Amino acid sequence: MKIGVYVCHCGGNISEVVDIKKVMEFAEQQGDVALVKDHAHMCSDVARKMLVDDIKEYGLDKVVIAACSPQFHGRTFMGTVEKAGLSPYVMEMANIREQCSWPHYYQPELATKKAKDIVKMAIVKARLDEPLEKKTSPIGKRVLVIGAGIAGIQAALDLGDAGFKVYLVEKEPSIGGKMAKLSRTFPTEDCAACILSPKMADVPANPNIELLTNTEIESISGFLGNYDVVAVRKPRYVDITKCTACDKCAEACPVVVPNEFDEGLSSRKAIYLPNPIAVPHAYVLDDKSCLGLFPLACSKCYDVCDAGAINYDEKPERINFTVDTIIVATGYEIFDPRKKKVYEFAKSKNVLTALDLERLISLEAEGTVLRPIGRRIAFIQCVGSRDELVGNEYCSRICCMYATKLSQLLKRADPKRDVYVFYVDLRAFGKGFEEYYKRAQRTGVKFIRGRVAELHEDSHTHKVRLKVEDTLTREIIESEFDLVILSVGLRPSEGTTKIADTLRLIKSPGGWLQEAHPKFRPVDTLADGVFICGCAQGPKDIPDTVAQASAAAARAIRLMNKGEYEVDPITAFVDEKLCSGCGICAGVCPYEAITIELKDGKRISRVNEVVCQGCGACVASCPSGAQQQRWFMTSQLHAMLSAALGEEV
Amino acid sequence: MKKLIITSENVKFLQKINELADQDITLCEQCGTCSASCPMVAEMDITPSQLMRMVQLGLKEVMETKAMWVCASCYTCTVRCPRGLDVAKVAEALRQVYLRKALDYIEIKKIPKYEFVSLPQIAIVSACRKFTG
Amino acid sequence: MRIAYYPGCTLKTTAKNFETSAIAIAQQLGVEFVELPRWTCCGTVFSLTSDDLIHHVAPIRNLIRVQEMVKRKQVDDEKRILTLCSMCFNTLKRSNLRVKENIEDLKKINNLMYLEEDYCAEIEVIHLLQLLKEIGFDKIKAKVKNPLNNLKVAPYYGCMILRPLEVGIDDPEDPTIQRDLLEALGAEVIDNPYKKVCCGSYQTVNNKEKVAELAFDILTHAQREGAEAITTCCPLCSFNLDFRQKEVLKKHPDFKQIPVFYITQLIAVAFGLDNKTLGFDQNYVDPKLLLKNKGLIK
Amino acid sequence: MKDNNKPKIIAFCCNWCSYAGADAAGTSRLQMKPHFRIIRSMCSSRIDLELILEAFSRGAWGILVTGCHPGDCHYVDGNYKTLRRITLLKSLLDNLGIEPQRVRLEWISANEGGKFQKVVNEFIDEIERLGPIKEEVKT
Ligand SMILES: Cc1cc2nc3c(=O)[nH]c(=O)nc-3n(C[C@H](O)[C@H](O)[C@H](O)COP(=O)(O)OP(=O)(O)OC[C@H]3O[C@@H](n4cnc5c(N)ncnc54)[C@H](O)[C@@H]3O)c2cc1C
Ligand SMILES: Cc1cc2nc3c(=O)[nH]c(=O)nc-3n(C[C@H](O)[C@H](O)[C@H](O)COP(=O)(O)OP(=O)(O)OC[C@H]3O[C@@H](n4cnc5c(N)ncnc54)[C@H](O)[C@@H]3O)c2cc1C
Ligand code: SF4
Ligand code: SF4
Ligand code: SF4
Ligand code: SF4
Ligand code: SF4
Ligand code: SF4
Ligand code: SF4
Ligand code: SF4
Repeated sequence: MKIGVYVCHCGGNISEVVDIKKVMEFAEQQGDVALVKDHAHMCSDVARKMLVDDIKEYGLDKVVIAACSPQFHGRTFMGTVEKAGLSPYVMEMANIREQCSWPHYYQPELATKKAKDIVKMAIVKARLDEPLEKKTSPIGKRVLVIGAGIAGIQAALDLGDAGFKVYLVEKEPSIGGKMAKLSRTFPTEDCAACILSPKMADVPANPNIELLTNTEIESISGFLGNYDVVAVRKPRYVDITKCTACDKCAEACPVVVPNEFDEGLSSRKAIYLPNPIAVPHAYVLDDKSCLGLFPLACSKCYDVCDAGAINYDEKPERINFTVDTIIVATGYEIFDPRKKKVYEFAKSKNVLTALDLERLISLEAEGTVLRPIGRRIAFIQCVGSRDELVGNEYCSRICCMYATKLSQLLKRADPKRDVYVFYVDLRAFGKGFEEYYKRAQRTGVKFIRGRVAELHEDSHTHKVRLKVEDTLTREIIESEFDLVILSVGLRPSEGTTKIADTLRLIKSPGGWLQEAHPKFRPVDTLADGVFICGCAQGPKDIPDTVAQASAAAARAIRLMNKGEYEVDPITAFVDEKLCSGCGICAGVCPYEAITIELKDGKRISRVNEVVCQGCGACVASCPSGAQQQRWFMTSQLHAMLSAALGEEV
Repeated sequence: MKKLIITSENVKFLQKINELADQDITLCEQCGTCSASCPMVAEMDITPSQLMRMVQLGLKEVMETKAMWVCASCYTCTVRCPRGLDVAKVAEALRQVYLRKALDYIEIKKIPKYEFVSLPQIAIVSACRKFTG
Repeated sequence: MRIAYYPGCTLKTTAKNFETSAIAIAQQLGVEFVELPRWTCCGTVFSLTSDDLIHHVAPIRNLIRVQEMVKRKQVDDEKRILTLCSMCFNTLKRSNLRVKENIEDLKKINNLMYLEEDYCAEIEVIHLLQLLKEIGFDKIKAKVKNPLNNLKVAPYYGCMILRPLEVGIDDPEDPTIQRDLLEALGAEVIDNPYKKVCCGSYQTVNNKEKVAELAFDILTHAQREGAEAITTCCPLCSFNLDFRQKEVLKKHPDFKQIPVFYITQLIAVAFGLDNKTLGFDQNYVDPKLLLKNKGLIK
Repeated sequence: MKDNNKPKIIAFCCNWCSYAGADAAGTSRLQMKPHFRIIRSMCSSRIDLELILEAFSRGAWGILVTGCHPGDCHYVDGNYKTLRRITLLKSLLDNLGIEPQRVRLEWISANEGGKFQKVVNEFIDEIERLGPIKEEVKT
């Protein structure tokens, strides 16, 4: 074995403190060291060229660079030795600048002594380094996008336009998510359906997107570049390619049930169009409310369908496909205000959620008036948010602004109305939000700072009486309203929770999907190749949702575009002879990279090296010493300990 | 204009009430839920949320207010505070600070005899416990 | 079944009718109340300050009595003590919780007492309503001979069996236990939005005007929803809602008086028990007229 | 570290936060006592009982384990594992006759050079007071 040791002066940064010569002499005495050199600037082009030449000329198989921190120039020198034909993992840096010459500036003698130890630690580690190769793994251009709210739609369109194959899976019969229900959108007040429906229409028009509606994910296995997906398409009983949306079937259908798209405020038939801008624009038969399919109890819809689109015999269909990356865009649900008993929701005719109001306003714009809205209207903020009593400590981020929107829409529609917003803190932090808040104030909406403590709907008059403290004047207000709107907060949707379990994603407090880093990897997860966006990650408005969706698409493209990706070889591996199959290691791995498998009738641990991130936790946990990590072998750590403690190695 | 100066005296007062009430009053977000929930608030000179605010700032003037004495310990505020604070306990802590100086808030002697005859025992005992040192 | 029973001072005096009616209906359901020997006043309001242990001694001493009764095999229910008065319930339960959750406090309280055995913190404090629910409203329904048909009753809960959360026996914002019980008795139950609003409690001693005002709100709201009678399960609530109607009338001459029952009195009526034992004379607003009008008593 | 009168201390630093924190101390020229040697691991959760005992048996006087602050771990929750492991280990050391304060766990982030300096200097002082591990304990 031939080890080359290079000691850097760093233009004086090191050499003014550490006696370079002594360090070189010391290095020469160490076993296997074939060459010791110094240089004023090891990172300079000249020095790195020298290094490449030396490796070739002297046949060095290990290199120690005694210079700055590996955090600073580790990658530089790994690249250099790689250029000379060696594995980048046979290069060790001895950090004698940040951790020696600089912090021990006034103790040159002790610093020199310490530098020798540090160099020796690098030499003994290098001696045991194995020439690991950076591995690559192939990756294709197929993406699964789960959930087709505005987040999923945006991500799918970006990916499809960039030439990637997208499977867009939506559990409902139509795409669009919650945004399709909204009236107008703050702060610009564009009509939600008007800006959303062209985007929805783009989805089936995109040749790269395979849209699977009415479909749920059953299982996902595998890893980056190789995720096997099993999805189940629930029967729709209507052929979307044949249906002309003529509405004859619905006219004929005798079953009337609450319409979930209108939050139950209106009704629909058992066969129905999910919503006016539905994509695919086809009817769907709801087998839970239909009079009965097996055996067939009615068939009125079938009889009137001229297009022959109805097929009562449809069965659930299992669909298998493989993708390289996954984007989760499964969105939110509104907080169920029945859990906040003091607000007597569901008991009271005139207490509605903001989403109910969104539907009322949208329908009014379309010419349908489901119920009168009244003259005196109160909005109650922070319902189900910032409230330990219901277990949600977070701020839902959007309810201040949607209340600001809805209140002024009501006020502007009828300036004689008295509209109040009872808030705790008014959070108008986005671009154009404060200006929008000011506009609401100017319109005449009254903002009163106080959390409504209780309300009650009079059983005779149906007026809602509420109690609140104006915390700025300290007056207790007891007042009656025609309508009270609960500004409900957001909760992760049931689908989000389910997918988190399927993909084993980590959840942040509140149950939202946890990003890999809150600042620098906001749409990555700790599972390689799985990205998150929109309200599945946390409450947010449409602009932020769309920005995240495009970011998630870009992050996925970044991985897939090269056709292959590098896998760091410093992974864990198992010495099968020592492994007892106890499974402790599998339990500590944060990435579930370890499985216990049967081999020749014996239980042993197996590390999936594509999944392993190299933390070493499993190594520390293994009672048998069977689990090891490359480049951080126990033998290497022991050798470094000895060197550090001044033993002969 | 009053100058706002928080001295170590104020901090000590807050800490004392925190300790007695076993609460972290600093966490009150001044939402007013307690005040609007309180059945006695109309009788109070400051509202429960104001009382919390004064303690939060360590303003000892709170001891001169009537609110803590008017509080009926009904715990409505306690079960509704979104920050999980026990306002009723804070009121009790303030009463205790007063009563422990061997002071009484009401004079039992002044209550007419005929009242005593009809009043339930628990009313008398609790009033004594709440209002006398 | 014999269960240890803590009466508290008020049930021996101004709320005697609560006790007699409760004992009478319990008998019908096969439960015998075994009164604690040498019980002392519970203190009525638990000590709220963190450093005040001395006021927990009285409640804990009463719980030690239960321990002794269990050893002497005087009761069948070996883990529990029953209370009728909501305030006693709240005080005993709260003290009990404190020592259960805090071993140090338990030790200190045990050290504060000389003549007693140590309290082991294993007793549980329950309220009569909990016991009735446990026995089963179905079973209670089966005992009804005289269903309270057409009687429109609005239950009132007050504070002490609902709050704070760790002590309460029902949802503090929407309690239903009395409703379910009264429905089993055949009554028409009126939902009073003020069923959980405080009646002013001990402020009745020095501020009866305010208490009367609260009683006025509570009672008139119930009446507005159609109630002909109120039920309570606490002597203090009962006093404030019943006796303070005198004060209410002074300020609101148009106010129509409304009888206030202990829930146990109405159960007894439904069970067809002899109303002479139920102490209707101790109620301020005479309930007998209403019951007669409804054909429930003779 | 051959000087037998001076403490010999091994500092295990995780790659992402605390090693970078040590670098930050150096970059800021924060002066430290030199009687410690750093061994880098990817995550503090790699550090186990066996390594620490090995270090003691080879003559270390004290061991400093540093990791990212709770919630900041690059590997989700490695530092919680470390915390649990070190807590357990300290009770074990007590049984072995090694003072538990010879092992210290600290959370140091990449920009907390000042904290790294303070922790190291304090720890060296403390270990210097304790002196080397008694020979009989080592075996
Ligand atoms: C009352 C109200 C008013 C609002 N007003 C505004 C406004 O004016 N301006 C604004 O910017 N924002 C507004 N918002 C916020 C806006 O609704 C959200 O920002 C946006 O809808 C988030 O989109 P998303 O795609 O992340 O989630 P969603 O719209 O919830 O979409 C998620 C989709 O995923 C599907 N899905 C879920 N789970 C699964 C699964 N397991 N498998 C397959 N599919 C699944 C769902 O069916 C749904 O279609 C408002 C919100 C509310 C409640
Ligand atoms: C006091 C304060 C505290 C903050 N704390 C936090 C915090 O705790 N957490 C948080 O998330 N955010 C915080 N922020 C916000 C954070 O600083 C910004 O979000 C972030 O720095 C924005 O980065 P940027 O790249 O967009 O802009 P900048 O950091 O402004 O970068 C813009 C760059 O462009 C260069 N540039 C400008 N014009 C030209 C030109 N014509 N040609 C070439 N170059 C040009 C500039 O020189 C500059 O380098 C804080 C901000 C402030 C003011
Ligand atoms: S290699 Fe590092 S130590 Fe050497 S000159 Fe470059 S920066 Fe300085
Ligand atoms: S009748 Fe047939 S074509 Fe017309 S909407 Fe119904 S399913 Fe579609
Ligand atoms: S078969 Fe079902 S969906 Fe069709 S008309 Fe009859 S009830 Fe309606
Ligand atoms: S956005 Fe406003 S209403 Fe919504 S939780 Fe936050 S502060 Fe409350
Ligand atoms: S090194 Fe870490 S990521 Fe890799 S298998 Fe072990 S525990 Fe899992
Ligand atoms: S902990 Fe060690 S012995 Fe146990 S299964 Fe894992 S590798 Fe094998
Ligand atoms: S309810 Fe709680 S947080 Fe709100 S003002 Fe009262 S004490 Fe403060
Ligand atoms: S406990 Fe006191 S302050 Fe709180 S609501 Fe009841 S009376 Fe008001």
